[in-house]
Amino acid sequence: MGVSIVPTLRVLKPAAMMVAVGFVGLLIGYFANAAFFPGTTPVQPIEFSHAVHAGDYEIPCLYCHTEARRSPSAGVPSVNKCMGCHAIVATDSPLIREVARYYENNEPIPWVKIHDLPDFVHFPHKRHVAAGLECQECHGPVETMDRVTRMAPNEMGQCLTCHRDSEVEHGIDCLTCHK
Amino acid sequence: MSLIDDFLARWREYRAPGYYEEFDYHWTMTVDLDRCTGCEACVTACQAENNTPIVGEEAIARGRHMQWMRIERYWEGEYPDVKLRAIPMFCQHCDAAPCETVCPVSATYHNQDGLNAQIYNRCIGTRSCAVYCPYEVRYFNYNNHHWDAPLEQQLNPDVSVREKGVMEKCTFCIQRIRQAKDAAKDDGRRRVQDGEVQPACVQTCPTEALVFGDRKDPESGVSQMLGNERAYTVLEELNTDPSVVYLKKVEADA
Amino acid sequence: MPNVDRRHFLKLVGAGGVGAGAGFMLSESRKHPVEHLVPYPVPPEEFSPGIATWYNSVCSMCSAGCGISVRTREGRAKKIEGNPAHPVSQGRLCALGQSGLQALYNPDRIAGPLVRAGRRGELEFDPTTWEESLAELANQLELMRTAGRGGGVALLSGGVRGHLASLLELFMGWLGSDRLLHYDFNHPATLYAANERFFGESELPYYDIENSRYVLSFGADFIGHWLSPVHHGLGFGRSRQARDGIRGRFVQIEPRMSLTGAAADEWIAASPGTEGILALGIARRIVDQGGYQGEDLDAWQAALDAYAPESVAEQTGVAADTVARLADSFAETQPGLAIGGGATGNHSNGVDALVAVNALNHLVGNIGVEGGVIFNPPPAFGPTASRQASLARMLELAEDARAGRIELLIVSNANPVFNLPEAAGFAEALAEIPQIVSLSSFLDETTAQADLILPSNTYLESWGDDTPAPGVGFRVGAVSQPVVEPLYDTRATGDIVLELAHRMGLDLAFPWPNMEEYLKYSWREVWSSGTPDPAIPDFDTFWTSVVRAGVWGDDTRAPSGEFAPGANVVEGIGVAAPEFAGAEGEYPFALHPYLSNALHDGRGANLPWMQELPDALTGVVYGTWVEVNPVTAEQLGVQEGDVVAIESPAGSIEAPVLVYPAIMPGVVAMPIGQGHEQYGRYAHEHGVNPINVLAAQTEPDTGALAWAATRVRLVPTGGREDLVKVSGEARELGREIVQIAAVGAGAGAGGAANARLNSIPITVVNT
Amino acid sequence: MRRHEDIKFADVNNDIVRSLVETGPRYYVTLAIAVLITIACFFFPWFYQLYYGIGAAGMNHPTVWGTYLASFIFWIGLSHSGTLLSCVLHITNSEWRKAMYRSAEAMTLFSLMVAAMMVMVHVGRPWFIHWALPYPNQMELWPNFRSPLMFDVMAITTYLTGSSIFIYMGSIPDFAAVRDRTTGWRHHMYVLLSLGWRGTDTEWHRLGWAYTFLAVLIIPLAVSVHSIVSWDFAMSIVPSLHQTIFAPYFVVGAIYSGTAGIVTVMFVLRKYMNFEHYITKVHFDNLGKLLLALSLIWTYINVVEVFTGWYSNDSAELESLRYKLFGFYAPLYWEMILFCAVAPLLLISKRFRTSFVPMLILSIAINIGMYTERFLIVGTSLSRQYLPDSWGVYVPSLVEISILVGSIAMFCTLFLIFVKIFPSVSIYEVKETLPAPDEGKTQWQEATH
Repeated sequence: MGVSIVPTLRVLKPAAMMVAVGFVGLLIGYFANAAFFPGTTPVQPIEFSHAVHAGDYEIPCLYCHTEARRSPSAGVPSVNKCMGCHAIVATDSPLIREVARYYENNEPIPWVKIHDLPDFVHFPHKRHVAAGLECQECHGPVETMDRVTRMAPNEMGQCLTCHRDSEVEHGIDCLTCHK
Repeated sequence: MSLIDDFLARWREYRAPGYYEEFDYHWTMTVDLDRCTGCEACVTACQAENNTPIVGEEAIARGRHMQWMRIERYWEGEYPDVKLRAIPMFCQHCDAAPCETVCPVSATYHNQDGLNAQIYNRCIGTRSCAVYCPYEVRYFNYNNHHWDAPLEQQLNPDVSVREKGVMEKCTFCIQRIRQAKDAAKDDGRRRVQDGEVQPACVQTCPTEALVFGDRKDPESGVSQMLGNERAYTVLEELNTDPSVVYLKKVEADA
Repeated sequence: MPNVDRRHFLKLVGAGGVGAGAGFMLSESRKHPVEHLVPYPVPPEEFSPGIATWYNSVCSMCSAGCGISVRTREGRAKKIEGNPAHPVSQGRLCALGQSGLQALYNPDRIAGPLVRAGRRGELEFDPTTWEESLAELANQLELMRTAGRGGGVALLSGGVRGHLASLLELFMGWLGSDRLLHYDFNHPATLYAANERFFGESELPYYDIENSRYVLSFGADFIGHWLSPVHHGLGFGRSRQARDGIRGRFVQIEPRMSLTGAAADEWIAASPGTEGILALGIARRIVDQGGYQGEDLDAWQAALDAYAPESVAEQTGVAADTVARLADSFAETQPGLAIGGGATGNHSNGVDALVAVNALNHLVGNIGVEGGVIFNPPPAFGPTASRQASLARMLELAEDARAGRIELLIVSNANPVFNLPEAAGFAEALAEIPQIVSLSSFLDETTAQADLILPSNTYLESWGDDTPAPGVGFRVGAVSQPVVEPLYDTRATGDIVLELAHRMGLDLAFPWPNMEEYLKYSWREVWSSGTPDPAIPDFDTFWTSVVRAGVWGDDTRAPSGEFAPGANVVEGIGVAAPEFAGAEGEYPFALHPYLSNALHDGRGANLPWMQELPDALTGVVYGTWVEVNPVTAEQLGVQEGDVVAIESPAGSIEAPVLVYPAIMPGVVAMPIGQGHEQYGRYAHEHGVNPINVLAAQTEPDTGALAWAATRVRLVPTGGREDLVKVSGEARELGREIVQIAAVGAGAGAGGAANARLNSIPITVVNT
Repeated sequence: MRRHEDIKFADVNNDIVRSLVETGPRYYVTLAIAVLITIACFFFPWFYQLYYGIGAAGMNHPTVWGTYLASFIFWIGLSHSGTLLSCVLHITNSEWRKAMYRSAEAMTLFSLMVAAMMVMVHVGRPWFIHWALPYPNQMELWPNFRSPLMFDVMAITTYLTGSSIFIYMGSIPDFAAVRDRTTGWRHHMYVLLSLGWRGTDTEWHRLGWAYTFLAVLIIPLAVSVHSIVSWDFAMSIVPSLHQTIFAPYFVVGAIYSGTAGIVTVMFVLRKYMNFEHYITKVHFDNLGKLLLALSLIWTYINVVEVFTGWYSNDSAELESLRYKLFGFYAPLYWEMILFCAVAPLLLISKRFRTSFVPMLILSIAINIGMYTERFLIVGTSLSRQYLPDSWGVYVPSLVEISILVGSIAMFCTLFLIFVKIFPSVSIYEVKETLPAPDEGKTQWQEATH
């Protein structure tokens, strides 16, 4: 008995250690999930390689993603477009045969969306392409990726930083992006 | 030191009336009450354009209608000398808006185009803006709204569908303004020309009672209307400085 | 750590594990759900995701025939607006027209052909295939046709015009049946008859409200649902404030203030059914004051002799000096316009009353002049004869059915079970028809009685064309194109008819594979009828440009010149006192039904936007009410929300009272539109249908339903039903919310501004 | 039964430690009931409301604020007398404060906590409530410092912090006293709570200094808190809310309901914690006088409000006034006048002031009246604003009523836990009022006899 705090601390130590270990566990769990199951590199229905198309063959992004130039949404090429080249090129490849199968069945390819903005955001690709932005500034070096991965979180801070730095007119007005 | 200077500069800017020394555009709408018949075509146009929910009979009975645009009706006199006076009422986009000062998270604010902006995904739902608004034109999402399939296929992809707990109101069809600005840029112009943008209600009004445009352009249709001697604003005594200007109804001495 | 024992170690491991698990889940919960990007396998031409495409078409929500532009995104219709190039709507559209989207995307649409499984009206249907059902139906029709029993087929449709009407006419002609009827509750049959009699014109004239300075309307709610409300709205606005120094004056004469009455400068309550007498009172005053100087002045004086101010005042309840004032100002203010319709036309003396209104126009010289009545040219195309069915014709059909003369009834987007009074006995007559086929998109009251349902596309999924009636003073044709792919396994009405014809082996008579081809074939004629334009070298160019523009026609009104009615017409002028079903002593109130602002004749009741559109004058949604004058309410001892029984000689319904300040004390009014028993989740179980208490009273000349000629009594039931309203207090309390200016203030300044704003750029793209 | 002056120093320690350590089944049953009601009536409905949306409550257009906000003001108001009164009485050296201030301060703390919960319940998206706090972020997004609601966040946080420190600091010597008389986990807890208090002169000196300093600091803070709460309303332009009298009105109302709340709590403590000889008629008498004074000021302000509306000759103000006095909510208004303006006049009688049960009934009545007042501020004014077409009526839903009941239970739960952890009557300050072992009568006794 007495004023000393030491005995109390001794009693509390095991509980404190449990809390500490639990917290460390929480951090590990949180970041382990992000590191090992990031969800930023989903498996696509067809193993399309941007590294081959945009990297090796240097096909410009806007050749396939034409809509980015004139529409708010960049769009993914139709199967029709794929077959535009692959009716002649690499027709033997098993992947291309798969594409051809979609084409023959008149079925769309269900690509998995990687860069997904919330529904309350208005992001016109058109304006950004017109402003001379490289696709890579938001999408990362896609031309080096076999399987595309999301490099940046595409969150509000990223938008604002760029809009501030490049002095977009009224670029930080909420209504510029929020709908 | 520069930090303090910066702070003071921002503070002054913040305190300036309407936050802006000068608006870029000053979107304004005029409503000619002598033309308005109260037919409510604008109400449906707004509902179709802005994904305003269908709330159901029970919700309306509980006072939870959501149409951003409503027609207020006031009877004057008794039978047989009775008159009905209708007035469309929607967000007045006040330059000195009471709602803007009260929102603790700045989900509603004034932007450089003279618009009273409402950022749905910033809103935390204190509903104080609705209390402060003397025009009662702010509508709260008391619950998530549902569209029976396939009605949801009609929803306008340019406008968010608001979730429960969020305040919403007329935006002067910001999506159309945005689109017009975009089109102007495509044409290599910086400014939107008069008549290039019309909110859904203005577009559809069968009696052409509504006119929308930029007040800063002295040649614009809306500027001409503002010069009309019948122009007045509703609840002028509150000094909210609305961007919606009404033109008095003309009544003959029948 | 020396002092960690085993037990404690396990605890620590446990804590760490729980923490890690929680962290993992926390991270998981922050991930976005997987979304897919699904491109078209082969994209349609000119399609671009994220960019809207506009298609021009024609509105079919009412019979006005407004041109529309439909905004689509990614193959879905998003918004309907008026087609700026179309002379009727000029870019504008009413509330009902805009909610056509909800007819398209209605959750209660019939998704495919159905065949009746249970007993009639039990709503038990089995799905079937088009192939099977069409084959069977065609077979049956062909058998009847070859056996000479084609006359046993009746085809009852809603208001159709243009080439679809021609096609139906052709089809029924080949079947050998003359039982092709179009039934539209709101069809102004008496107006047609009155114009035929007075002007000798079979088409409705163009009422030039826009350029008029004085509009005297007898019961015509022309901003509500009379004829062409959007176009009248444009005219109203421009007449009011688009001309420098000139402001059109509007006077509305009706027993219950309608939307138009509320917008008018002056609302005058005349006893129901006496509007025509009032018109003649005004006419007499004009003639007496020397306002008419025609050669047949004597004939007019003789015809109007009976309409002295005092007797008119006594019959109509409008003071004699008011009659004089109206007459004088109407005669003075040129150009002016007198129009009549609505309850005035649908009374026992409807045609006579409308003739009297026409006479007013003639007396002050407002016929064939700008700002007056302008005759329309005949429509550019369409059926050879009008098949609009009056109540009398429908009663005849019912009689035929009871007598077993009808073997097969095809109903196409008409709902007579709802829109005819119960007293007409149409529902019972249907039971006598061996087979009923419905081509409706919705399970309405009539379709519920069908044996076979072949659901048709909505107008937004179909090809069609239209000639607006009334026209706008010059020829107009409009093409309606599908703006989206059909949502369900449904087919366009025209395609169904063509398919039936083909299956019946009538390929030679119907050589067109589908409605689109039929239209193209028919429009060749339209093309060759026009003046050759070097910019349009061939038909395909013409067709493409018409489809893109959505409209074709002239753009100037030809002056129609002098007009004089025949002597026998003048002689025959006179309006009898109205006759009501029900004696005044027993049934003290005249029932004034009117088309609901949002729901029209009930067709809008399945559109949730329309159900939630507050009534323009009362702010009520989702319900039926009965409007009574405040004094009447006090006498009856009822307040708003008290349920009363509305009893007429033909039946009884119950509805809550709404005390309405602008209705005559001897009149009660009820909106039509609610009271559906079927018609989908939004329509049914809201309100009552006042058509059900109407007596099957007809206007003698036309046989049209005189829906304003029934008397009722109100019996308080003691029940309560609070009206669902969006409005609070309807008095301003001196707060100057709606401010008032004197006549002459700030007139006309906005005209130029509006004219400029009328043209917004719209990308019109062909399919 | 012992009389106050018979109590020995040792008795004080014993009595109060006993109140902490000896816990009968009655306590547990009460606590269990309170916890259950809190869960059933507060948390369940709230979770339902989180799932469904604020629509679970009865609010509508135009009455977008309802009982949650009324409850918020009510609890903030109730918080007022505790710490504020304690501070004022401390500075003015009122001896009678000493037996009751601890529980009064606890009341402040807990009602502030419940008030904060009411904010969570009130907002549409409480999961984003942190956006109302100023924290640096990449977006450079800040809350709106012009908003009275923002002032509220600041004021309440400050008040809550201040009050917590104040009650804690005042309790340190008592924790030490209890620490020295308890064993087991309680001992360890009090070791931590007492921060090594030894009772040296320096410590007492510093405590006294800091305590007075805080007391002086908290008085303006407390006044400002309810002034700011009133600005939530007064800074709007809603007719009948946009009034300069609102700040004093709210402050007086707050102290009024808070004082009444203290009376209720005193009664309960006295009865159920066996503190009869610490909390005496003197306390009730003094509190009664205070209540009477407050009720008169409150009534005065209400009359002023009526005249402000009447003299405005403005349609909107007049209608608000008419509606409040004779409209749909009029029965509530007159109930409020009866409970808060008329009934307290009984306090003129000393006999009434010194009778425990009547004082309890009156104090509860006053708080019912004051809750009604808050409800009426929200309900009557919002449903009758400028545009008559938008008038409406608001009736609370079952969820709202349940959450109100639950919030009271939550307050009780917190208080029940408090009385077992904190010495609910200040040991050392009560001792100051007793005759020192060798000295004669104290000031206290002079005052009471």
